[in-house]
Amino acid sequence: MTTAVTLNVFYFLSFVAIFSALMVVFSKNPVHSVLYLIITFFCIGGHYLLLNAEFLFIVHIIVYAGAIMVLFLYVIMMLNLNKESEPHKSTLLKVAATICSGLLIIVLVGSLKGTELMMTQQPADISISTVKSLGKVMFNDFLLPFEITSVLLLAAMVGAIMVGKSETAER
Amino acid sequence: MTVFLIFFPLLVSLFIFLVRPAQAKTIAFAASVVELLATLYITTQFSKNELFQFVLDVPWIQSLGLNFAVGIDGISLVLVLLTTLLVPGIILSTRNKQFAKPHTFYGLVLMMEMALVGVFVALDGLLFYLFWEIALIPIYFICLIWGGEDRGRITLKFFIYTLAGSLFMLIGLVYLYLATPGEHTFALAALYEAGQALSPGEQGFVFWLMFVAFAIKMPVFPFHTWQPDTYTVAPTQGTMLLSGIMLKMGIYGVIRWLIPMVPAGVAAWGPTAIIISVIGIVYGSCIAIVQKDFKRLIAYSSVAHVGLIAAGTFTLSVVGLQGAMIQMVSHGIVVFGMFYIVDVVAERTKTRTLDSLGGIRNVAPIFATVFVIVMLGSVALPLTSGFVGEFLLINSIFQYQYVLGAIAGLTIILGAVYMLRTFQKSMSGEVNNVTAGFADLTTEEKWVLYPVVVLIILIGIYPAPLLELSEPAVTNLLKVYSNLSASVK
Amino acid sequence: MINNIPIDYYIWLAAALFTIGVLGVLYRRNAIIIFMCIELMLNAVNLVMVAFSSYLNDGAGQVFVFFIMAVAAAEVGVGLAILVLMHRNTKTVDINVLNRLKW
Amino acid sequence: MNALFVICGLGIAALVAEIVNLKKWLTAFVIVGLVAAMATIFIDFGTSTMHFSEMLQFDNFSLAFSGLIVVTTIFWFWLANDYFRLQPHITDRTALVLFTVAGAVIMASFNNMAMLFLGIEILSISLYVLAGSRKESLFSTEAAFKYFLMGSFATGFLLMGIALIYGATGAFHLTKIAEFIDANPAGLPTFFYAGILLMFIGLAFKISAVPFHFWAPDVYEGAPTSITAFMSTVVKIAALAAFYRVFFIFSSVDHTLTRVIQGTTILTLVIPNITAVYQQNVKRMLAYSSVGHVGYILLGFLANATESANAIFYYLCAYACASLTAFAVLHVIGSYNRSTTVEYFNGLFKRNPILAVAMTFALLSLAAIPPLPGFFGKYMIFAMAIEQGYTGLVILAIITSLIGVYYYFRIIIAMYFQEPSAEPLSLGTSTRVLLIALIAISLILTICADRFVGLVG
Amino acid sequence: MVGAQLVALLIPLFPLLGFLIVALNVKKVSHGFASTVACGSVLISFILSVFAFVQLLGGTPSIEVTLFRWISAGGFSATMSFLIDPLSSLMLLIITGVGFLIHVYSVGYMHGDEGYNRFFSYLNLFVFFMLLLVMGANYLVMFIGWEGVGLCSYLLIGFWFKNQAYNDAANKAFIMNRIGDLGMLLGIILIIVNFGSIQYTEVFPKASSVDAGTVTLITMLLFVGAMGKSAQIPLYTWLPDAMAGPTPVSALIHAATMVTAGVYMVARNNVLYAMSSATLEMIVIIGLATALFAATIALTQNDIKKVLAYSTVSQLGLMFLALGLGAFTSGIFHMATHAFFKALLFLGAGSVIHAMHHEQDIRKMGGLKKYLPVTYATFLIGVLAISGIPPFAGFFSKDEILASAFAHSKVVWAVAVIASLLTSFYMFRLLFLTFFGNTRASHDTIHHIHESPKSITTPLIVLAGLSVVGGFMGVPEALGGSHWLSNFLAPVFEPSKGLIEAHHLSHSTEYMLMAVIVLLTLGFIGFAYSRYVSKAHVPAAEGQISSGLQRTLYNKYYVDEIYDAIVVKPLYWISSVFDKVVETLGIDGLVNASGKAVVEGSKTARKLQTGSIGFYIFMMVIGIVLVLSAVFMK
Repeated sequence: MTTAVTLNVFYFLSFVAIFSALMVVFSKNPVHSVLYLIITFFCIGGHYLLLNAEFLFIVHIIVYAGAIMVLFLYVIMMLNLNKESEPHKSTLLKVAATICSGLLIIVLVGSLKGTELMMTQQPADISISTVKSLGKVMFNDFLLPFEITSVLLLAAMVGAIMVGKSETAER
Repeated sequence: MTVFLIFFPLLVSLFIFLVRPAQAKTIAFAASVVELLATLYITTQFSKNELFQFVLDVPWIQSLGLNFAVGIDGISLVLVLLTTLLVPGIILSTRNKQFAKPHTFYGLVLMMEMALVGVFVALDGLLFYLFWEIALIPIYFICLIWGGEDRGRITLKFFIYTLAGSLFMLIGLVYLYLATPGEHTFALAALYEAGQALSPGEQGFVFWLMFVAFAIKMPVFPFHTWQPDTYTVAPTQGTMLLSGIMLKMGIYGVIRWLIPMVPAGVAAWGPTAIIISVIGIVYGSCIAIVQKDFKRLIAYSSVAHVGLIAAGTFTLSVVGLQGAMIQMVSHGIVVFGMFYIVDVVAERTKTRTLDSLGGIRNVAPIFATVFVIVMLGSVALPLTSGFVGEFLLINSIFQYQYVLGAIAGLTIILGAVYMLRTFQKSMSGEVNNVTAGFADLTTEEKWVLYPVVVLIILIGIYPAPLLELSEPAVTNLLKVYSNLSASVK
Repeated sequence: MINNIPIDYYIWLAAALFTIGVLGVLYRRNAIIIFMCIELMLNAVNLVMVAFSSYLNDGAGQVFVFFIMAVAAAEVGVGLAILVLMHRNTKTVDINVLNRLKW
Repeated sequence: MNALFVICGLGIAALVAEIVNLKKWLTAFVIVGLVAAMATIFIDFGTSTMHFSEMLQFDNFSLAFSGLIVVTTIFWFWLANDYFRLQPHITDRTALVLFTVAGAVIMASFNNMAMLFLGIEILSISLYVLAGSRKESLFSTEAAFKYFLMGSFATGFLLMGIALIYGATGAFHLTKIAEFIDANPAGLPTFFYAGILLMFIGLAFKISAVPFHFWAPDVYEGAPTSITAFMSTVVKIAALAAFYRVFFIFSSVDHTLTRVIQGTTILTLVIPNITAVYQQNVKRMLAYSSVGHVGYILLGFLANATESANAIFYYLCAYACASLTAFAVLHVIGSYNRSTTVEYFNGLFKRNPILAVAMTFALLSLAAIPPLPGFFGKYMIFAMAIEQGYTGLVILAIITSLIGVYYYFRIIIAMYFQEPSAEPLSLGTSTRVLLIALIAISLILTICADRFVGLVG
Repeated sequence: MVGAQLVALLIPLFPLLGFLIVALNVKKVSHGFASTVACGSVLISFILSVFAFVQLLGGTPSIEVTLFRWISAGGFSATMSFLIDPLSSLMLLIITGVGFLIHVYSVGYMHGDEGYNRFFSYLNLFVFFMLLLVMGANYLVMFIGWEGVGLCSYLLIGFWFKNQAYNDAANKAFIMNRIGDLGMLLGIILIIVNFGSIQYTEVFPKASSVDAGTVTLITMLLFVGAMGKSAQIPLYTWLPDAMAGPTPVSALIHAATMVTAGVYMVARNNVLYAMSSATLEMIVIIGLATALFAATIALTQNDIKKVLAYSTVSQLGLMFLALGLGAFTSGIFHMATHAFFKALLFLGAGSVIHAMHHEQDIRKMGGLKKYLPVTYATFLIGVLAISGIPPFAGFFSKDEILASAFAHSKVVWAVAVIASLLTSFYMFRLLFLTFFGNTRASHDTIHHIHESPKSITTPLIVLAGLSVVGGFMGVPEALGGSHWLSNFLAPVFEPSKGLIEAHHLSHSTEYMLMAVIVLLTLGFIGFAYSRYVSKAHVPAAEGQISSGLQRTLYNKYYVDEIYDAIVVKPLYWISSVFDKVVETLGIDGLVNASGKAVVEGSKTARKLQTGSIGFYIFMMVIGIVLVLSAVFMK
């Protein structure tokens, strides 16, 4: 694809991502928020593709759109919050919130300068983001984190069970 | 030997804490007597012309430059003598009073003795600071557990107030410590050296950091407000420890850890110190005049006296320092006697309000006579210990500056005013229903008070030995001072 | 073809998403939405991470993203469990109901 | 390294114990295991090794801190044993605690941002659950929820920070980042600094530095007392270790960071100490005080990042010892009467002298009264700060610690001065022994201070 | 010589021993034993003093002993050392002699008092300190005595301590003396500063080397001490109140010995005083003023002892006048004679009071001479002596003073004469009201009146004798005498001779003066006789004093009230201000306020912890923004 096209794609994706992200925040109905969030995730996935991280794209879609968001939906259904159940928040707070985050983005963007100083890149090779190379990195350098993640997940599992399980069984 | 002086009381107190023997008092008393004997032995072995003797210097926490360095020179010895002399009396002064948890009480008293001796013999800055603080803990608990009403608030005020001061002193010490050349150390000599090297400005800074601590401890006006309340609520023994010995820590700190340490600072700010001390003299005496509570009155009189001592010390003359030394001893003994008398009165009449007393002379002549003598010691009548000190002190202040000397001299008059008033209100006149059944001194009380009387008169007539004990140390100290201040100028 | 999109674009985009996430956290009182916004923030991080990794030709960044995803999943698991527990106790997911612990 | 394996193994073993039904032996077994871990640390001590392609670095620093963490955990198991006895899910809880410890060890020894991240997450996720582990109590739940929500929020910033730093330096390894910084001191992009600050935010949350501390008092109060004890000792140590490891590298590069840390330090010194004064609930008061202590440690780090490791380590030793003692007493009080307000300490000296004395030691040490270890800790930090010319901050710190004395001594006054409000509590032998042991340790810390100060090197 | 030194040591030692023996067994020993020991010890030291006196007459210039080093610090060092030269030996004789008589007197006077032993122990202690005062070879030893006698006077004034009024008097005496003592102490210190020593023998020779201004300051300060001790304006008010003590005390301490310490001190330092004319002028003025002032007050007093007290003050005024004029010998001379007759008068008064069962108001007396012949006779002699009727003791000494006054300036002379005339008037007023006319006492008192026992009368008689012949130790050349006393004291006053211009009156002038004074005196006596015997006028009771002047005099010019208003009240006021305001609200208030501030701060600060997650996160984000904005601050 030509530069122009990629750029347009980029703009499109970014626009949709930001728009739906905003909708996540502002839509009254939680279910809608979830759906908007899923859209955002897809857009981000799109960006991954633009960045030649196809494998990551796949994982991303599976994990987020496939697992996490489903979990959210599930909980929402379970606690049936799928209505404008949220009590109204005072406008003052809303204004304050907006101002705060406005300031935040200003300082963020302001402080994210200086990319020109980044190390000059050798010609891009697509290979780094292939499953093979990623696997290499993962299982050579990042072996220990990988293992430790298992502990993490185990802990999370135990914890979740502990929290979820009702006491009465034991008593 | 010095080490024995420090750790013997500690061990005994631990023994009393843990084993909780029935005869806590007896054991504590015996221990304190042993301590006294040990000190006397040291005094006999002490050679007047050398400076530090019985020195021990072993590293403790090198990473902090903290060594366990202790030693005794004339100045220390006099104060250690005072301490070890008073503590047995303090233990005896409980008389037949039944404390809750006696072992805790006597244990704390001995621990206090340990800390006080430590303060007077420490030759390492941080060690000195440690003992200085450790001394605070037992006295705090003595006052908190066995004190009078509202003690919770008052003792906390006392603790925080003094702690505040000493933390500033800590900054000062660290400041000097970091100024020590080469491998940092808290050794006395090194700190002197470091202090000497500092610029006058820095020295003034350090001076105030440390002076505040000492001033609060003494306490001199206007850092004294913790003192009357604390003296009043503390149990008599606590008050004796506070006024008899702890107060001297402040003066000692000035003499040993301030004057030679930051000569230029002292030269620059000493006059200010003298002035506030002199103000304190008049101020304390005046307030003492209108006090209703016997104990509180003595507390304020103590403010006045210590003001005089402080002023004399800062004249930086041999006369002044010697006067301070002798007056510390004298004041320790006198004030001990005074508080003991207060305690006797309070215990028998269940009140300390002067107006409700009176006529005790009729029923307890011996007691009254003892009171008179102690009182004379306090108003510095010649041939009592008080006179020697006050004469030298006023002498030094007057030589330093005529007007200040004259004002400081007012203590002679005002002291007479409030003391005679006290005596008249409590002892003279007709007996009333409060004092009617006042029993005269018991044998045990005589055993405490007679030595006090004897000492007051003895020191008053023949103070030479004590003076000679500290003279070389003092002279040397001032020589160091003058050299340093000269070298800075 | 990556190189013709400046890295700054990605950083700005990520910053925007991140801030929107923060905004959501500040803006909403519904615990679930807040969770989702936090997830959004994490995704912003992922995005910038991937961008960097491909601009630096370094796989480590992408691997790191895997870990973030895994952790995010775990976190959501536990988090939702706690949320359910809370809902069981208070019958609501409004965060401002939870202010018994204060002062 | 081995210690880490041992601990993870123990965690899994604890889960297995559920199946093979060894519950009653579990605690003992765990303690033995932890002792073993301690032993391995002893053996490794003095060596400095990288593991798994420089993911973990076990130098004296990490070994010392891991050791401190493990020992603290051992004592914690001792004081909290009834937390397991009285409630269900022994095995799960034990396992979670052990995983937390594993996370803590990782945080003390990571050399790679990924490990830092994972360590923090293991620790946090387990803690979220533990904090909420008294499910019948709404406070517990609320604590868990608050902790979780704000924790994951902070994680976002941490990750953003990591990402930016990665972008700037192209590395996750602390060592590589350090090299990179040395290599081109001038050419560091702005967003690299932003990354540092974002990471600072993330970690400041973990060490509960003001203004990122708001969760701490609430969570500490809401969580079961024993878990609070765990959080305010083990977790805090780990967090501070991680904090030190990260910013030790960045301390050289950049002045915005020092400025920020200065501000945080001042706030962290003032606000919690002031707030603690008015607390009636001792548990909550201790929570504030533990936030306050972070201020002093930050001061030390600020004064001299490279040298302060020793001071911070000793400070943490003293702090851990003291607060374990305090929480042990608190635990006893709390377990007898459901609340822990000051009134419940009234006349404790007359009722249970041992408790009162132990508490006194703890409080005096926390208030930095000589000769207790707390004093030496503060002293070292102050000395360093003065040496670096932070005299003003030191004076502030002194004032705050005086305020500290004020609130600590309210308890002492209650214990010694107030009249007993209740019957003496009956103490188990193990509690007595524990208290005496802790007092002994605090004395050892004083007398052999040199041994501990030198450890980190 | 060694013998002499031993004597010098023993003189103060015996009274001390006597004190210790009695005091330590005050409860155990019998009254008889106590009094014996007391009198005995004083008697012995009297004999010893006589011995020392003889030694001096035998040509020994002076006796010096040094016991031990007392206080020493740095360069300064004070020794415990004694010096007996003519001056001090004269004092010794008076103190021990008169002291002994008064001891004997007390045996009878204090008979049956519960504090009998205590009384004698105090008396002995007093004698001891008094001896230290006069024998001290340096200022500090003198200061010991100086303060010691103050203490004893305090103890003895408040001897009957059940009566708080007496205690007040005692406190007043002690504190006023203390004021003087402070001045004295400072003076001594100043001497140390300038002379580097406090030994008389070292100070006086150097005197010329010190500049006059300093000497003036020194002498002024020392004189402040004298004011206090010797009851001069403005510090005299304690003396009349001091009459609260038993009469022997008044006689010994407040007439014969202690109050003359000031005179002794000035005479002792004659060199220094001679050097500073300013001080001398001041002394003249103060002495003169005191003499007149006290005399006028004495005119209207009705308490027999009060009258004597004021006359004492006035006589002391005369002595200081003499000293101020540089006539040191005359001052000492008058002091000696005054010791005799004033002691006599007090003891006589004591005898009257004793007889009247402690009635002291002369308005309730009268016509006593037939009941108390001995007392009357001796009292009469005393009165004649004090009035300066030749050839009684007072005549010579007073005449000398007036003569030198005349030589100095007519005005001074005139005032002094007035004072002495007034003296004779009120003394005779006292005499007449007490012993003449018909008695005004109630019947049962009359019933019990009887002459006092031997132990009381004997001392009276002896003192009467002394008052008659005492004057002959200093008969001036004018009357063909050789003035033995001045020759005897000459070595002491030698150094100051040169410094003061000696003015000599021609004998004719002297005769003239004497005649004038004696005649005037007789005139006043006549006036008194006509008023109080012929007209039998009796002073009115408090209520109906007619003229304002009289009331003023009767109330002693309201001086006590004035002092109370300008010194005492302000002191208490400022003290309570310190206590209530400065202390409580000011300093301590500040301290407590800081504590309060922290608590209040905490109350507000905890509001920050609202408990709502939303708020927390808000704060966090604000924090974050701030932190990140740090990036731009480079």
